[in-house]
Amino acid sequence: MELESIYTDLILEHSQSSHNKRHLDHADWCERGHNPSCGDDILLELKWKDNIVEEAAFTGSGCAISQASTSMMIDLINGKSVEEAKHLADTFLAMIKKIITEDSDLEVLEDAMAFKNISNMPARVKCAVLAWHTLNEALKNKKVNEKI
Amino acid sequence: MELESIYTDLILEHSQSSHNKRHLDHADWCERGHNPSCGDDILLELKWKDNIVEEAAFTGSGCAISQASTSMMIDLINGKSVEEAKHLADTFLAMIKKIITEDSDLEVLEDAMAFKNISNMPARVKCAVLAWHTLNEALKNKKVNEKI
Amino acid sequence: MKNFDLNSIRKDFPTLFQSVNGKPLVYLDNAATTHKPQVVLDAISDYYRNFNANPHRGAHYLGVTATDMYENARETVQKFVNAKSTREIIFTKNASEALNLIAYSYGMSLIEEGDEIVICISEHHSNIVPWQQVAKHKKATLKYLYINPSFTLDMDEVYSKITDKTKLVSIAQMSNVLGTIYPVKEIAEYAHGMGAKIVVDAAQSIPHMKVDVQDINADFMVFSGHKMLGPMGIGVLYGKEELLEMMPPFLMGGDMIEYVEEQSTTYAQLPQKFEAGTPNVGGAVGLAAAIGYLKELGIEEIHKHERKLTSYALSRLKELPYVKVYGPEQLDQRGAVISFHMDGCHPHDVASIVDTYGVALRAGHHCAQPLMKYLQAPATSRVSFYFYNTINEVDILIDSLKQVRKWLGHGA
Amino acid sequence: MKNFDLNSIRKDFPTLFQSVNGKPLVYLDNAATTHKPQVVLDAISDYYRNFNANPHRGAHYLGVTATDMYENARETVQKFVNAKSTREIIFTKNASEALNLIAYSYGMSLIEEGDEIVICISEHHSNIVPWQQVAKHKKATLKYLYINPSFTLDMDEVYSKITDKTKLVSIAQMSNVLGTIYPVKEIAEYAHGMGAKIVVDAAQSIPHMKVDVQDINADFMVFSGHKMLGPMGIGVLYGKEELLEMMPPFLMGGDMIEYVEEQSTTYAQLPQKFEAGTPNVGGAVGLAAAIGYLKELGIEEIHKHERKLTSYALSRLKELPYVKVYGPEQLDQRGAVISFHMDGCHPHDVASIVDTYGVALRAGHHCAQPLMKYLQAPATSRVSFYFYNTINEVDILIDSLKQVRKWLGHGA
Ligand SMILES: Cc1ncc(COP(=O)(O)O)c(C=O)c1O
Ligand SMILES: Cc1ncc(COP(=O)(O)O)c(C=O)c1O
Repeated sequence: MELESIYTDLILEHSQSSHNKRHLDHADWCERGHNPSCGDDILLELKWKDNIVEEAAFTGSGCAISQASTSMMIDLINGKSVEEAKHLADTFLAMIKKIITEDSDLEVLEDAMAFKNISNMPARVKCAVLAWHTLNEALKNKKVNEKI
Repeated sequence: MELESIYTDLILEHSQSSHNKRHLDHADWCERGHNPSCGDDILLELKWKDNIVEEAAFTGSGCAISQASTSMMIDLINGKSVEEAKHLADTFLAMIKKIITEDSDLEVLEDAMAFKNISNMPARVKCAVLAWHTLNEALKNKKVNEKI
Repeated sequence: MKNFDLNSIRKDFPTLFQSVNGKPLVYLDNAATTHKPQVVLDAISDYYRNFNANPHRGAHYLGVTATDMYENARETVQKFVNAKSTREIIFTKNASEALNLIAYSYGMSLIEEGDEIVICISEHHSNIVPWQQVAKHKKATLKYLYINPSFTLDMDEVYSKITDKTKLVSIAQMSNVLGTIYPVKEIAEYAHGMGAKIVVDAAQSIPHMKVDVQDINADFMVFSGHKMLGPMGIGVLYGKEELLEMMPPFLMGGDMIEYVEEQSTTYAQLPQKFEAGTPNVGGAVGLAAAIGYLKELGIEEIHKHERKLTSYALSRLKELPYVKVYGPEQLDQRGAVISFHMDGCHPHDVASIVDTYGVALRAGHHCAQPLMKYLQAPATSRVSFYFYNTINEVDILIDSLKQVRKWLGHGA
Repeated sequence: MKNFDLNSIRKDFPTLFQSVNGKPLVYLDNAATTHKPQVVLDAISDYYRNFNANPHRGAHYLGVTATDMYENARETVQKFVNAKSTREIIFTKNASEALNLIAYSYGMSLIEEGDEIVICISEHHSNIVPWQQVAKHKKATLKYLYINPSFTLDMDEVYSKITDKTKLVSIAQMSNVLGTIYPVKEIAEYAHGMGAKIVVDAAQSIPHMKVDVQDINADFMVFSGHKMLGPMGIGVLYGKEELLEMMPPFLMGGDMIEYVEEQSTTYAQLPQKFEAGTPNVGGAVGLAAAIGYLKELGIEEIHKHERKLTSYALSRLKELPYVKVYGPEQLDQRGAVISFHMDGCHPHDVASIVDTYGVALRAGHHCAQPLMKYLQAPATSRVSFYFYNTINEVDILIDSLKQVRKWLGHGA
C-alpha cells in the first residue's frame, strides 16, 4: 500500500485546518458521531435555512483521516440543499465501498475524492466515513423532527 | 495389555457369585460408595461384634471389576478386627498404586491380589478400588460414631 | 463435491491410522468427538504461522488480517446454518457455553415466576442443568417431554406439555444416546403457537445433516466444533437478531463494550456484545475449514453412507440374541448413534474388552442420567459412526462384542 | 536452560519471518497476543493427529490418553504457578472468562449489600465490567485505586481505599497500558488484614515474570494462554481450594456434575465442578508446551533481555522531543509495555503509518477506557515487547516514528 495515496497534502491540510472546527452560535441541530472502537468522536452542528444547509461546523477529536474527512464534508455541504447533501453523503459512501468508481461520477465530492483509496487501509475506513454517516443521521432526524 | 491378567477366572467367578450380595438383617452400619462418572454404586452393610466385623454384605450394581472386588473384600474382612480390616484396605490401595509390589507383602489380600495388574487398565482402577474406599469410610465413620 | 471414495477420505484423517493395543484403531466414539482432517489442522497451523494477532484491536496488518479471518469464519458459519445475518452468530467455547449463555442471559432475565420451561427426557446434561438453575432462581417449572416405547416422541406429548405457560422449549435435534431425531420444526411451530421460544441443540445433528435455522424457525441453536471435524474450544450460538438484541450480555470484558466509565458501561453491537475477551481465532478458522470439508464432501453423501453403516450395524446387532438396542428401529427416525446393552455384560467391561481389540466405543450414562433412569438402564454401551467409518469396522465391532461375551464367561 | 541466543530463539517462531508491506515484520504488539513457537504448534497437531478424544468420558485408549494429557497439562500449570493442588487449577477459554467466573460465582453469591469491591483505575475492561455488574446487582460499591503522577500506586492510596467493608480487591499485576508492575503481594497482605480476598489478574505479568500464587498469597489469579506463547481459546483460573469449594458452579452441563435428576443436580469435585462441556484439550496441551518452552528458556533470562529492550526503547524515545511516555520511568517498576503519545500525531495515524514500515504496534484505548479518561488521553500508541524482539527492531521503530512525523506534515 502506498501511503502517499492516503496521507495526501490535501488531507493533511484539512486535518490541520480549523476553519470548520468550532461551535455554531445558534445551531438548529447537533448530531454526535463516534467510533467506540477507536475513540473518534465528533459533534456535527448544523444551521438550516428552509431546506438549505446554511452553515455547518464540528468539534471533537480523532485521527487525521476522520478530521480531514469531516472538514471536507462541511466545505462541501455548506449552502447545499438537504437533498443535495444527502446525495453527496450517499456518493461518498458508495465511493468507499467501490460501488461508484468512475472519477467523473465522483467529481461532485471535490476534495473528498481524496479518500478514494482508503479501502487500501481497511482499518481506517471507519475513520473516513464517520462524518458522512453522522450527516446522514442528522438529515434523517431533521426529517423525522419536521413531521412531528 | 493382556486381558487375561485382568478378566481372570477368579475375578469372573466373584463377579458372578452372589454369596455376598444381599441385605443384612440387622446391619450396624451402611455405607454407600459410588463412582458418579461410571455409575457404579454399592451399599456396603456391616455388623460389628465389639471390634470385629461379624458379617458384611453388599447390594448395588456395577461392572465385573467393581462387583468382584467388593465380593473379594467381603470374603476377606469377615471375622477380622477393625484394625485388620483397615490394614487390608490400605494394603489393597497401596498395591493398586504400586507402592507395595512384593507378592509376599500382598499375600494377606488373598483372592484380591488378582487386581494387581488393574493399573494396566487405567480407566478401571476406580472400579477396583470403590469397595475398599467405601470400607475405609465406614471404618472412619464407626470411629467417629463411637466417640459421640 | 468430492467423489465419496472412502479410502481417499480416510487418508484425510491421520488419527485413524494408528494401532491401539496392536490392533488397527476402530473409532466408534464420534458422538463424543470426531477426528480432524489434515486440512483443518493445516488451517489452524497456517493461521498461527502466518496471521496470528488479536482481532478487533489493531490497525496493523496482522491485526486486520486476523479480524478478517475471524469474521470470514463467522460468515462461513452463518451461511452453513442459513442465518439471516452474521450478527446472529456468536462464537463460544462449546455447545455447553452457548446453552449457558441462553440460560443466564435470556432465561435469568425473561423467564418469570410460574413460567414453564419444557425439555425432553433425553437431553444431554448441558441442556438440563442450566434450565434447572433458571427454574430454581426464577421459580419457574421445568417440565419433561417423555419418549414412547419406540424411543421416539409422540406429538401428543408435545401438545400436552407445551402450554400457554411455556416460555421456552429446549430440545436436542438428535439424541446422543438413542440416536433419535426429533421433529424440531414441528415442535417449533407448535411452541411458537403457544408463544414460547425454542432452543435447538444441534450438537449431534449438525455434523450429519443440514440444519437450516430459518427452515426450522429456531429462536436459538447451538453446536460444538469438535463434534464436526473442528478443533476443541470453539462452539456456536445462533440467535434471532431481535432476541439477541433484547438480551443482556453474559460474559463481560474486552471487546464486548462500547464505552466504559468507572461506574457504568454501554455494550457493543451484535455479535461482539456476547463475545468477551480475546476470541479463539484459531478455533474459528479451524471450524470454518471443517465446514468447508463437509460442504465439499456433501451432506447428502455423508448421510447416505452413515445410513448404510447404521442399517448394517443394526442388522448385525440383531443377530446377537443377548443384545438389546435402545433407539428407534426405523432409519428415517434416527442417526448413526446406537446404544445397546449386552446381557450379563456391564457396559464398562464391554468398553474395556473391545478396547483391547482396537475398538473405541463409549460406556456409561452419556451425560444423560435422567434418560438412563427413565430407561431403567444405569449405563449403556454406545457406538457412534461418522462418514469415515467402514462396513468392515462394523464387522470388527461385532466380532469384538462376541469376544466380550467369551471373556465374561458367557460363551460366544 | 537454553542459551539465550536470540537468533536461534527467533527461528523457533515461524510467524516472525514474514514481510508486511514489503518490509520485514517488526511485531511489537505482544501485550495483545504473542506468537507461538513451532513446538507449541507441533504439540497441538500431535495431540489431534495421535490422541484426540473427549476426556473424562471413555474407557477406550484414546479417551484415557486424552484425559491424561489434559490432566498433565493441568499439573504443568499447577507447578508453573506453584498452586498447592491441581484442584485449584480451572481451565477457561481466556482470562476474561476466568474473571467472569469469579464475578458470577463468588461475587454474586458472597458479595452483599454495602460491601466494597476495590479495583485499580488502570484495569483492563475484563477486570472492570464484571465488577460493575456485581456491584449493581448486589448493591455493593465499586471503588478505584488511583495512580500517582509517576504512574505508580502509592501504598497510602491502598491503605485509604481498602477498608473493613472491602470484600474483594481485584488488580492486574502489570498494567497492559502503562507497563506498571503493582505490588500485589503487599496489597494482598493489607487486603487480607482487612478481611478481603484478592484477585490477581496476571494476564500481562505471567508471560514475563515468575508468578507464585502462594508467595503472593493470592486468593484467585487469572491469565490467558495466548499472551504467553500458547494458543487462543485457553485460559486459567487459579483459586484457593477452600474458596472454590464454597463457591457455586458457574457454567453448567456435562462433566461438572455428579448426579443429575430431573429436577436437581449434585456437582462434581474440583476442578471438574467449574468445567462444563467438552474441554479444550488441544488448547491445554498447547499451553503446557508453551510453559515448557518458557521454563527451558528461563524466566530470568527473559526478564533480563526484555529489560534491556525496554531500557533502550525508553532512552531512544526520549530523544524524540515530541514523544510523551505514559508509564513509570524506573525499570524495576515496569514491564516491557510502553504507551506514548506523539505531539500532533493521532495514535491511529501512527499505527497505520508505521504499519507500512512493517511495524506492528497498537493504538487506541487498549481496553482501559477509565484509565485513558483519568490520564486525559483519548488514545495512546503502545509498543509491547517479548523476548524474541531485538534491539534492531527498536531502532526500526524509532525510525518509523520519525517517518510518521514527516507524513503528518511535522518535519522529522
Ligand atoms: C491486564 C489484562 N487483563 C485481562 C485481559 C483479558 O485477556 P483475554 O482477552 O485473553 O481474556 C488482558 C488482555 O487483553 C489484559 O491485558
Ligand atoms: C446433544 C448434546 N448436547 C450438548 C452437548 C455438549 O457439547 P460440548 O461438550 O461440546 O459442550 C453434547 C455433547 O457432549 C451433546 O451430545
